[in-house]
Amino acid sequence: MATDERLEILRKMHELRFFENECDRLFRQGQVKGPTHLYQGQEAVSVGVCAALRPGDTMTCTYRGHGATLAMGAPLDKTFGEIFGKAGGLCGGKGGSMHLTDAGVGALGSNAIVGAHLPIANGAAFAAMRRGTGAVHACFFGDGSTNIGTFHEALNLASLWKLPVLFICENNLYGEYSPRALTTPIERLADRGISYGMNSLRIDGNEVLTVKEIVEGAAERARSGEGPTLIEAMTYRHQGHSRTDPAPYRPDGELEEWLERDPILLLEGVLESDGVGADDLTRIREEAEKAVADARDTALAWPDPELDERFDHVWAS
Amino acid sequence: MATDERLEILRKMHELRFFENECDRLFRQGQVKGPTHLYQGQEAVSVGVCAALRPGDTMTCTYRGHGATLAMGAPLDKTFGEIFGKAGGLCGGKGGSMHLTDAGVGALGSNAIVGAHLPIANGAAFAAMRRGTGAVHACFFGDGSTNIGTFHEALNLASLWKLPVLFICENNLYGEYSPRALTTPIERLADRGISYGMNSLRIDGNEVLTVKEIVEGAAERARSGEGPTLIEAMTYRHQGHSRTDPAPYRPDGELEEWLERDPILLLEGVLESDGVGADDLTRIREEAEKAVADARDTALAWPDPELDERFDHVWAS
Amino acid sequence: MAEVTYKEAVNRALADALAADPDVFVFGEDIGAAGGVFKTTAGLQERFGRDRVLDTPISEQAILGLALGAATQGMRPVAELMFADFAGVAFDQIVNQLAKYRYMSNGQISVPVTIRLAQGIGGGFAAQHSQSVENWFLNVVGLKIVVPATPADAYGLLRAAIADEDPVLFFEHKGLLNDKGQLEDDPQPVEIGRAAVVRQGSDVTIVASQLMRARALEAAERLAAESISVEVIDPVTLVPMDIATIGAGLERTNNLVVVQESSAGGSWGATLIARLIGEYFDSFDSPPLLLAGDETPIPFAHQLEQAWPPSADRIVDAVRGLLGAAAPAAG
Amino acid sequence: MAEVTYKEAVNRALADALAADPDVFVFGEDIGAAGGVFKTTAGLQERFGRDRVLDTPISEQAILGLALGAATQGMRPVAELMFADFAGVAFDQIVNQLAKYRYMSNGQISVPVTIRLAQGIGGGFAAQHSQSVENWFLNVVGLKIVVPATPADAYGLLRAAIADEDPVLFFEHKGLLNDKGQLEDDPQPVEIGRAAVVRQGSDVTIVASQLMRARALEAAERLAAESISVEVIDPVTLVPMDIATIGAGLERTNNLVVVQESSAGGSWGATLIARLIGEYFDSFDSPPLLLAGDETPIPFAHQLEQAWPPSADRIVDAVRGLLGAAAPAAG
Ligand SMILES: Cc1ncc(C[n+]2csc(CCOP(=O)(O)OP(=O)(O)O)c2C)c(N)n1
Ligand SMILES: Cc1ncc(C[n+]2csc(CCOP(=O)(O)OP(=O)(O)O)c2C)c(N)n1
Ligand SMILES: [Mg+2]
Ligand SMILES: [Mg+2]
Repeated sequence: MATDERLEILRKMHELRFFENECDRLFRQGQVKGPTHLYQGQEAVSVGVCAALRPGDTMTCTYRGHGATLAMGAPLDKTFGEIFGKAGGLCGGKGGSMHLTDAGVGALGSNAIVGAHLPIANGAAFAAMRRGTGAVHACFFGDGSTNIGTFHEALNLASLWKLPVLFICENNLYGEYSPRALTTPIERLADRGISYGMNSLRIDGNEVLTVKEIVEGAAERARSGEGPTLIEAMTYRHQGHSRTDPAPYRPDGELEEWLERDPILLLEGVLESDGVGADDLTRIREEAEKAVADARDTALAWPDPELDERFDHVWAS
Repeated sequence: MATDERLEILRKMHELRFFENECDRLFRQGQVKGPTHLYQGQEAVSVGVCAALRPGDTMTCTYRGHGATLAMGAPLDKTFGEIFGKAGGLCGGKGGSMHLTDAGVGALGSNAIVGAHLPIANGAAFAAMRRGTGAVHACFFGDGSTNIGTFHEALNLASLWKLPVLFICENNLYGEYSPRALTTPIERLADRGISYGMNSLRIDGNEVLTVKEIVEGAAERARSGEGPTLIEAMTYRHQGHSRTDPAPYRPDGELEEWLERDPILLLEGVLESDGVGADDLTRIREEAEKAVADARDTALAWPDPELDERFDHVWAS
Repeated sequence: MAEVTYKEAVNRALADALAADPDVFVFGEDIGAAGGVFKTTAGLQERFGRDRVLDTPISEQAILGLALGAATQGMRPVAELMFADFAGVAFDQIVNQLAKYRYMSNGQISVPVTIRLAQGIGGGFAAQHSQSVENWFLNVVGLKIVVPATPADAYGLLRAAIADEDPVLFFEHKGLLNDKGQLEDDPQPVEIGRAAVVRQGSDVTIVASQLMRARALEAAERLAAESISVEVIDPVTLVPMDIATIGAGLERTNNLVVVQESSAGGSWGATLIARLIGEYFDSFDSPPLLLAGDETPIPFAHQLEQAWPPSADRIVDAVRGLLGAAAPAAG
Repeated sequence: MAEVTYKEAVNRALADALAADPDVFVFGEDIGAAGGVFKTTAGLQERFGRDRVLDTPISEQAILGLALGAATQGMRPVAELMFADFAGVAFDQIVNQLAKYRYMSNGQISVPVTIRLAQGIGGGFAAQHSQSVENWFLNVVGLKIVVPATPADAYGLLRAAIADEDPVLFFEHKGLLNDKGQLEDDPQPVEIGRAAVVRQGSDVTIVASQLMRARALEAAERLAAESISVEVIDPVTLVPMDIATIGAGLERTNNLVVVQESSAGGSWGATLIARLIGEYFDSFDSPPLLLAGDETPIPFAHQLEQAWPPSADRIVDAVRGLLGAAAPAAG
């Protein structure tokens, strides 16, 4: 992979990180209402996956979906705008943090019902298959989501019909406040692919270049009609489940260990050892930081939706 | 196992068979209304499983549940009565063929929603575990039912909490008119236990003595706190899915092959080779046939429910 | 013009929609190779192939989610729930996903999904396979709800549903599948959201859909013999409800009876009455009456099941009572 | 007598029920170690142990099914659905299983299950986490539905729900969790099925529950300044609905406004109006009014969300309009 491409990947990861830091700050200041589920620490997964996609591919994700939506290419300002509930937000303020949609870039919606988008992902993939577009669909969900019925039904059907869908399980060790062992009798979630005869693997979700490479392979399989893949990407969320969660349930030292494997640091390390200069790395980071700050200011200045706008877009006809 | 016990098992299998043959006949004559899903050919599964249970154990099953309900010990006449919609039926005519309950013998209800009783089974097992009764719960369902969400959720929770429940998958090769391969991307459904770290096995479901022995072992594990078992019992239904289905989708010769492995013939063969005389076998068969005919006549003579009875038992209080 | 059954009308609508638009596909449990448990999809897979008429696993959530996802890409999925009661196992996909998808995206994404559901009492299917579940969805904004009673409506509304940009729940009544009626040789879509005045009358307006429509008509005939003139209106669509047509009927007769198969709580009948009483308060000479199914789950035994929903007898008695009571006030 | 929050009242009811009866157990997602996302179950696991206060996987169908199965054996499960909206993913277990289990068995089996569901608008949770979903269950016979608005009712009804032999859906309103009220030192169960007259008045009866109750009371205060005397009744239980108490109120005031948070279609408000107009036709001086949430999914943006359900302003305006319109007829 060319250095430029890798620098763009780094930039995207920085953008996601700064974006979430800003959300956190603004929420804590009470400037923004509603729940929020932040993504710091998991950036390598969605950035790596989406870097492996092509125009025309589609994506669905969860309420913890700021990262995946940005990684697909949604603009920073409109994404902020939606989370701020602004008229200029991606969804005119109707969706909010848990419901980001940018159809233009293939981001078909984040979903606040655990597991609900897995069957929907199949549908987008089915359409691509029927029309022979060669597109794939990337579907993000968490470890805890693998215990709900839709996971089972969706993976079964996807495998049966060889749908071009990539099931990306972001295993961040917790579902809300519950560690995996409290809810799930097996440790390796990729093993659940056996139930569906599905190509399945567990990967290091903090190594963005690995993620990209693995997903390129899986996408290639999917595009050529060989069916879906289940990818369990091991990662960690640096924050609590949502802004009201200080995460007291974490064992001592766990966060610190994962901070050492911060996906941004890991990529910077790779780039440095490949000869990229520290100033280049700093420049990328600062540019990203500024882009995020600018987008935030832009979006904050947008007007709130008019009250009557709440009646729009219930019906198409 | 003593010969007497095995003869009682044979008697039970005959009763189930004659019972279903009678249902078939009466339905075809239009004497009985409503759908019906017959069990001929699968008798070894429920008779074998229930022979391994103890008083106090409980059971749930599907709309194809005449057999399992009788195998638990529900009386022939009241079971007929329910299917005939009689006031004296197990459920006063409110339930019918798809909803047989005989709480007194631990038959907690057949269910007409595919998969819905698997979570319910967990609950009965949970109660036994909490109260330390040592009871287990046997939950019957079909191969096609392993594709619905409740299967996944129920097996996951059962394994996690080590519930004393036996998940008996009666793999009769079809879900309604669909052969397994049309709906399920793997052939060995017992492999689905891997997703839950659950003890799982596939067995010959037409060998009643094998079924009983295997289930005794699994029940013992469950009673001693080692958790649930998934048992895939390979078997075959001699009839179509329901009375309106002539089963045109069966490959030529398939039924004939399975008829050669009729579970009643198989058990009779074992008994014969163990020295049981043909006259004893005939006597058992004829007694069963008569018991079924008598029960049928008894039940047919019962009155229909009074119209006002339909308002009873909605509420407890 | 030809005589066809309700079932044939559904089948023909599916076939015509499949033939007319490559984006249409039809899928569900046992609907392909076997042609469906009620044979409404018979022959479609032979004609249109396994790519467009698909059998699925027993996975209602996966079925409806796939429909939604494919619709986001502009396809026009027609998903079947074999029995309407099974909507329970996929309820989230209908009420939290399908109904809200467009709105949450601020109109970026349309989801032109049609869900076909076979509902209703009468087959001895007992409590879990006999419900008319149209009312489960009334409090969820974003779904159109269609309840045809005749072959012509079944055909025309199914074509309209498939062509509609919004999600439509299309309820086929199991008790009507073999009913016969006329269908044009070149039948056209029927507009969603229009009630039909199916019998003229001046003394009382009865609103009744699906299985209850014929009972209302039967009651009307019998009442005519007593010189009571009954108007019968079939709402045909429950959401959006054609208040104008029904309100106009009420203004002609000043007496209203709503007859529905399901129980009263949270029903379309109750909703309709609450709305009409608000908007047409002065048009009522007598209290509006809601005749509904019993306040129990549906029992199995034949006689109990038959007794459960309103009968023509009950309708006749109710109208007599109503007009008897209303007469003094009107006189 | 002590001042407690609604949330504390729920917590205390659970603790008292657990202490009183070894067959009671409490379970759901993150309710144990973490004490629940709304902290209604805080401290219970420490006190009663992991055998009686259990964390579950994200498996709502498994949760409710387990409750039902354990109840068949005489246990008294209290299951939590973290957000009421999640009832969608386990709807079958509620409507086709729990509601019908007793009936289908002809009374052989009782299922004394309590399901706690946190519902309601106001937290900026958007379309899938803000609904008042009580109406989804109205057309399903066999479920009691309870909607407490005060700490005392929350305590007393939760105790009654857990003691009830029938399944009860117990809706906690997220917007009321931190509301304060008085609770007896030795609080007792409150009978399910009784409405409460919470303000006397003679000109109009407003029926309002949960979040709308305080808005109705606020409107009543403001209208009192205009010499309009408003009675406010909280139905408290939606099924069975206490028609007698509400009907008696209507007979005192002859004017009725029902205020509910959710949309109108298939709602308890519409059901109540349809029933009252049938039974108390001559008691209405003016058309009964249903004030309801907008006919849209619930939007996210703060102002849009605030505008969605009826406000005290809207109630005041509606009553003014109603009485203005009614006055000539009454005079
Ligand atoms: C059907 C449903 N049940 C429960 C919830 C509440 N809930 C939201 S997030 C969450 C945990 C999900 O964990 P995981 O899948 O691991 O994703 P993560 O939050 O770690 O990204 C839960 C239980 C929900 N939104 N939907
Ligand atoms: C949720 C749900 N979906 C669909 C059906 C319709 N249905 C009844 S039986 C059946 C096939 C079940 O097959 P299997 O589990 O193999 O059991 P078998 O009938 O072979 O005993 C189907 C699809 C149903 N009753 N419930
Ligand atoms: Mg997680
Ligand atoms: Mg089968």
